[in-house]
Amino acid sequence: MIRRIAVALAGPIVSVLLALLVTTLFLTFGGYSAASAYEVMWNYGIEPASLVSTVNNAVPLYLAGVAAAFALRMGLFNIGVDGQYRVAALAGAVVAANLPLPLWLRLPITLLVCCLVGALWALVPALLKVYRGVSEVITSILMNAIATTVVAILLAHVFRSGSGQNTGTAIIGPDGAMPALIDLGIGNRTTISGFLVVAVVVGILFYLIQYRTVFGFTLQVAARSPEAAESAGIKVNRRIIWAMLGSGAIAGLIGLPHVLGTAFRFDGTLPTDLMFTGLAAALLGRSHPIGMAFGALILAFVERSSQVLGLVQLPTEVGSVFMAVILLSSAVGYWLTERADQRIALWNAIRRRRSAGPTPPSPSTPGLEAAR
Amino acid sequence: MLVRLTGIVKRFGTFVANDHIDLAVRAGTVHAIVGENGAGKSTLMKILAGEEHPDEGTIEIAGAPHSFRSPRDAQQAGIGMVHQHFLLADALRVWENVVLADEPGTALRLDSAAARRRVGEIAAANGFPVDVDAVVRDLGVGGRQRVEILKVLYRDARVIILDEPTAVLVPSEAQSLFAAMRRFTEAGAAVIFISHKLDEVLDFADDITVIRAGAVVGRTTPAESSAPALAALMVKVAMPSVAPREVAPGTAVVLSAAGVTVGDAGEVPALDDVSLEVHSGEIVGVAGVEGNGQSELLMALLGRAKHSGTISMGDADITDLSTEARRERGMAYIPEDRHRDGVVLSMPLRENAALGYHARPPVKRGPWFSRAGAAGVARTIISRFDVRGGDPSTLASALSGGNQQKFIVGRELGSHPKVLIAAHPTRGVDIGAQSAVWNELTAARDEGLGTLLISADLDELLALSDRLLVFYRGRVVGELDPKTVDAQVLGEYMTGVRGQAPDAGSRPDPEGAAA
Amino acid sequence: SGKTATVQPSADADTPKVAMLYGTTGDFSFMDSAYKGFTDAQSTLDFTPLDFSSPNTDDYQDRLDLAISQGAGLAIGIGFQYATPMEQTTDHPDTQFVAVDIDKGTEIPDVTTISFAAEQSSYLVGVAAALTSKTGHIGFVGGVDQPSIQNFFVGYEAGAKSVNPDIVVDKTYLSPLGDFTGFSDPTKGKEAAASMYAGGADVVYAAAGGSGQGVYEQAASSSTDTQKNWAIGVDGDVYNQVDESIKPFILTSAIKNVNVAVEDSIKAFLDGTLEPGEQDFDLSNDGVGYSTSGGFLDSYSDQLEKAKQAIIDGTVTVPTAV
Amino acid sequence: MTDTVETTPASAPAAAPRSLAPSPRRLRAALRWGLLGLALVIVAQYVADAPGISASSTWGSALRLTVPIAVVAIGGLYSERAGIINVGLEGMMIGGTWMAGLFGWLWGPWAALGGGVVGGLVFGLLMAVLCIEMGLNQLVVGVAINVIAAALARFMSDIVFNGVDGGTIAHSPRIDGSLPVISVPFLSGGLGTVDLTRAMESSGLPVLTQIGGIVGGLTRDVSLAAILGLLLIPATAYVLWRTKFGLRWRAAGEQPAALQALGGKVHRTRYIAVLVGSGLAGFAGGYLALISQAYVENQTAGRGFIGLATLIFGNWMPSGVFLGSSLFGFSDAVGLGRPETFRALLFILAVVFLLIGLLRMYRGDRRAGIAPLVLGGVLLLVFLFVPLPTELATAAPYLVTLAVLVVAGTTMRPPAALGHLFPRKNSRT
Ligand SMILES: Nc1ncnc2c1ncn2[C@@H]1O[C@H](COP(=O)(O)OP(=O)(O)OP(=O)(O)O)[C@@H](O)[C@H]1O
Ligand SMILES: Nc1ncnc2c1ncn2[C@@H]1O[C@H](COP(=O)(O)OP(=O)(O)OP(=O)(O)O)[C@@H](O)[C@H]1O
Ligand SMILES: [Mg+2]
Ligand SMILES: [Mg+2]
Repeated sequence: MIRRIAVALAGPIVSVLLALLVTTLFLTFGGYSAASAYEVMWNYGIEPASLVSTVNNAVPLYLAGVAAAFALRMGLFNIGVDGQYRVAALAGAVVAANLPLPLWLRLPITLLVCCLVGALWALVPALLKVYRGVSEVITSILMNAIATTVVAILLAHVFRSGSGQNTGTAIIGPDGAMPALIDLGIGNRTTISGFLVVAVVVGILFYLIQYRTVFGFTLQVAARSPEAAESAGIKVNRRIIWAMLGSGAIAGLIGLPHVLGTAFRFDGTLPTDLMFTGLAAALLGRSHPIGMAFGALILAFVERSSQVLGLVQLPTEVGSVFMAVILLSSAVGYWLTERADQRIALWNAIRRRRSAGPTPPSPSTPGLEAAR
Repeated sequence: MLVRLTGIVKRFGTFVANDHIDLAVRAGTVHAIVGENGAGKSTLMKILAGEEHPDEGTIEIAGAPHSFRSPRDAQQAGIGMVHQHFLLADALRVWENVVLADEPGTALRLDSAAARRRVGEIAAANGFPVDVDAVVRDLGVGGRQRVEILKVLYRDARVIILDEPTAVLVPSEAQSLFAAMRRFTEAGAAVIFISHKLDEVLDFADDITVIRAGAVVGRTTPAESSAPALAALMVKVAMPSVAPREVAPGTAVVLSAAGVTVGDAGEVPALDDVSLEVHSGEIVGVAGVEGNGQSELLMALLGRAKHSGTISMGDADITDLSTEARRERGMAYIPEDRHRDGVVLSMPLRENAALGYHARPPVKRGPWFSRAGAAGVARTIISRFDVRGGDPSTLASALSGGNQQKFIVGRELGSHPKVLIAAHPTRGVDIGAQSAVWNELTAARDEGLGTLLISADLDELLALSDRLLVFYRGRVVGELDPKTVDAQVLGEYMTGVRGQAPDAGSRPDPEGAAA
Repeated sequence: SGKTATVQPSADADTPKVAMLYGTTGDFSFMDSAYKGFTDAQSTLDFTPLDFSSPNTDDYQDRLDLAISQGAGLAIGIGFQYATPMEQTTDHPDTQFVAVDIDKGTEIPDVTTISFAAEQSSYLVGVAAALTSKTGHIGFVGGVDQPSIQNFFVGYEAGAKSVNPDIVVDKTYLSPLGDFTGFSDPTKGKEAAASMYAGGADVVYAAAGGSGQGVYEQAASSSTDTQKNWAIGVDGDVYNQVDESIKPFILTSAIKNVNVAVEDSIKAFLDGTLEPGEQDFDLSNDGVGYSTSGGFLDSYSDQLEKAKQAIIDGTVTVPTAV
Repeated sequence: MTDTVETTPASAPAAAPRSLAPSPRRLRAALRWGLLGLALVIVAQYVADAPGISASSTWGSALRLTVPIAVVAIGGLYSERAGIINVGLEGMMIGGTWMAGLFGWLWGPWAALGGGVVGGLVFGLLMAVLCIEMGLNQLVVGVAINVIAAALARFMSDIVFNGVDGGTIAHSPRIDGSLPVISVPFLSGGLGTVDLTRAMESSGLPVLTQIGGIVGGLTRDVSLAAILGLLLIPATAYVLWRTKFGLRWRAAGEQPAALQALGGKVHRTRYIAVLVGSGLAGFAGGYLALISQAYVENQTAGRGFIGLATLIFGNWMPSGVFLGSSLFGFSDAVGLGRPETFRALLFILAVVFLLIGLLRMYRGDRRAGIAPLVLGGVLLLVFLFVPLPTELATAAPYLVTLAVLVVAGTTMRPPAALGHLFPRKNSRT
């Protein structure tokens, strides 16, 4: 048990160390002082306001990670998360601003509408895969571009409110916005957004659905062996559709923290590249609901703390280089720790065998257990 | 001596798969190796073929010591191996699979004409009718095996290793394989041949080596031995046999098909207007050369293939029901390819025990998947059906093929089904496991289970079936009595010599019934 | 510049601190120009620069908070996106705010808002294009289909039509609203221009950031002995940025002096003369304009100056898209 | 009743075709469809009043926009045919643009192309080591390469380009000179001969004008880089189907164990394939840098992903990649042109879909006929009655590709071992 925990922790730690190492190499190569860069980043990152912002910014990354993981567990690569949340965020902004209902009704409806729209956008690749045999990767890529265009058209001709350079929808009043969860009250903007609750709920739902329900089980079977699934009465095509719908529904929420918590409207400031950062969070956390949360927090922390680099005449790209490298090193880190773990297991087995004395190989082969 | 292995030891981790094995094979002979599942036969052969490195021991070919660093080295020494699980690229053509990694032509050009010619010549010379341009995916098992053998012959092997070649072949195909083996030995080659079918071994081998738990436990020849004696050496159990039945079959029809046709419009249907009935407590055998509609029948009965005609369980028409609904009504299924259809190799036995039974208790509790429930089922299967090598948390892939098969049989029978559709239930399973599976099938039969048994193993069909249907070109061409039919007649039905009335259709052929 | 991080930049600096909050440089127009203003100011004026750059589109507020917490006496936000955060940050007694490129007519308490009349400069290059065109057919390549870019087109078209009411004005946007690849895809810029030149246009105005490079290249490569094609640049004086071989094809550039705005604000702040309120950069104060490098417009300078004067005088009102 | 049992396509995309040259039958079919297409283009031009649809500029643009997508997709084909999923194409392409900027600035346009290859190779090597040697998840590595390439390009630009003449953090100094352009003699004015097609195009006579425009656009002033890029397609087809390496390459992606059992070197084959593929992706980046005569940040603009989509669209076949990328390039060119050109394209699509639908109905395949009929009908209605928002044109290539997928819907058959780790034998202790 202790070993399992150690192994689980060793992966991320080794990853971060590796990432630090590689980033240091780059910085040194570029003629910068890595140590001072890290110091500045760390000092800024652990300020209360930064930590709060890290938590808040981790939420969309986490949602993106869960959305990607939901499809990945069915063996589908939903590269269309970007498009799904873009369309959904627009719908959410319109609903939240215009629905004449009190907050406690308006908010859940907004969330629901976003899920629905995201799921609908994901339905296109799912249907094409099932009925036309077209890989979801290609349709998702196309749907992303189409989402941008559709949103642009809707925004320009239908939902735009106001004039000037701002192309946003109508402002969402307090009756539509996400209320704060807690206000730590330790300076400027130290409120944790209510979306933290949404993220936790989504994480729990993800865990229950994927790991605990019969439905999740059938998804796993369909992903690993479609033939066995069909023979067992599991309709693979339906699982594909459900998995994409689920992934799209979660993806639909990604843009909302920004819409309901930062900009209070849908406009050009909606972050556009959350898909890959979210995927990175998912990979860092090995698609596990808790692991992904840590992944998202680490990435959000790096993102936030690298904002300060410009202050000390360091290129802010260091942050993105670090995030990119951490993504890779997370895979390498897990690889290293797994290898080490196997070695240790083998040594242990051999040592146990030696200490047990030179027994002849038992004919009734419990050998495999021994090797494990 | 063409091949001499001395003191071969192979360890996997701490487990010893081969324990000081000595083996000598003479040129011009067929040398059989027998042993139970997991005895270490395949491992030994992989060592000889250069795919595994022995931890200890020496390999001599024609008197010269060899140390193989890769399969390529072994091939150059004249050793070729046909694997138990075929190693073929499905999407490539026959000739491409054969010449792979040893192609004629220059660096910048593969001489495909020469390659195809050469492969065609070898095929013709050895009596293998294969279309060299066919895509392997479109070939049946027999065809694939011929491609595997062609790969070996193409590389001028003097030692040809066949790992359980007949497990997947119907008798006629097996016969032609044995004929080919003879031709190889007459040409001076040696054939090493692994099989769980002892009668074959006794009929065709010149020498026999018995392996148990990684060590040689006996060397003999067919003349000096017998099937029971070999079996005793191998596993210390009796030959599988079936006690004559004591309970009479029931009269209620539990499964029936009427006019079932499977096929694309405009093409010759793969399954053509088949009607059949299975009664409670009855085992109906389906004989036929592979590819004559058996797979399609399975898929149609299971609800996985589009078909016309009607299928019923008991009185209920289930034609339009999904696989899931059919299974819920008590249809159990032992698939033809256990790795593809039967288990999910990367999942533990616990999850595999739930496969197909996930929609009912004890696995399903409300919307939840009960791991405890599934583990309980797995544990029951493991203990009741003597599945060795794992507990509920073991991955299915860690089980040997025989034990995987026992697990599947246990899972399907453990659910107390009304109808069992069983395809090749003992394929590649050692005789110990085989007799266990047979016993389970007959015990379930005696409790009233109606079974449709599809098998390529005629002994199995004859031993277990109450009635025998013969499939040829997607049609039922004969209904025979397994107690009276002789292999000759059965073979003639299976190859279409007999029973091909223009529309024999579903009606049992009178002549066949008389035979 | 020193590449070593000064760990606590604010610790011992006794000169006033000026923070610039912006996206990332390298957009070939707006941000680069602002950044130039910031660095130019550093070389002539005495203050401690705080450089807050971020590629993200959702942390404007963060950057502003950071500037305040670092004790900046002046925070210059580049981009209209700073209007909202600056409006919402009401409590900043020690920090003065400047928001650059805000819509004309936006009033934010305690904030200096600077707007640019880009449509006016575009009008003038439109006049220049119509005067130069021999085919009566000109074009416009916009990077992203958004109001700030549409504004360039509206002015350009109006200017061209004021000279030749029958002139044909093609327009293409390289990417839709919200997709910023249109600002950095010279390949598409080049093909869009190619299609216009081949269709008979002989002057193409590129308001497309980095994609403009493709338009300039295409102007040069599509010109023949009989047919000379022109390109018009944007924001800075493109004539001075491109290669020698391209210079003969750069008719003019519509200039938007973001750098001047930044530098002037800093200067005013240091002098203590920076006042909250609106500042309009337009033709009247040379906040926007057109370039004459290369001398290709020498023969039309009278008409151009007349048009410019008419706008300054208010006899001509240039339409706007923002 | 479900029919999930995958029907295998008649032609297996991994088996070598009997002949690389198309059979007379297929040639005739191609000719028929080509003529029909030409007729449609002519009709569409007049119906939509869109000279752009057959203008040489549109077709020339189409060709130039096709090349980078085709080349990067072919690059993906190399690695995926060997069994390594390549989501990192975009990153390799970015590496290509950056190195091309550096090499081109220092040593001119040819070096830029070479630099592109080098830039791709850097990331190809990374992918090869991580995926083949260490067996890391290929999706992860691909995604990581995309992120790293983008970050590194900017970081390195800051160090290398920023401050030197004409370079910025987002822009390399200019690549002086460009690769020669070629026109076909007597057809489009090559070698100082007459420019027949230009004369035809400006003749104003129906049919002649259009043929002149199309042929002229495809043959006039084609850059050597584009020709090189397009030649990669048949060259790849040749290597894939007709060389020893090609056979092993396909086997490595289909059933590596079979290759290894016969003594082939799976890892070496995969290394070569991934490296060549990454080099080609980098080449595509170099091509882009040559067009803009400099490295420009983000100039790949997602083309790596489009290449990936094209690769799948083309069912991992060189010919399919060619078809897919030309479709994409052509609609892109049309989208960049005047609005009525886009409408003309809509008209063509509508008619083609309607024809396909009717043909399928006539052949008795009703279900397959519905989708194209409906889609064609809708497009026709849109063409006739709906004023299209200009924004739609920028999405033209995506919409067209999606529509074609809806109608055609091939059953994709990826290489069987795609994404599967193949561990080195005996690497376990
Ligand atoms: N790669 C491996 N790693 C670990 N253990 C292995 C490996 N291959 C084989 N073994 C062990 O060696 C034993 C012998 O396996 P082998 O495949 O030789 O059996 P076999 O005699 O061919 O059985 P069967 O009759 O079922 O084919 C197995 O039971 C297994 O425990
Ligand atoms: N990598 C591995 N690690 C542990 N055990 C392995 C490994 N590979 C194979 N084995 C073991 O080797 C044994 C034999 O494997 P193999 O695939 O040859 O099975 P088999 O019994 O011959 O199969 P079948 O009877 O289906 O033909 C299995 O029991 C399996 O547990
Ligand atoms: Mg074996
Ligand atoms: Mg076996």
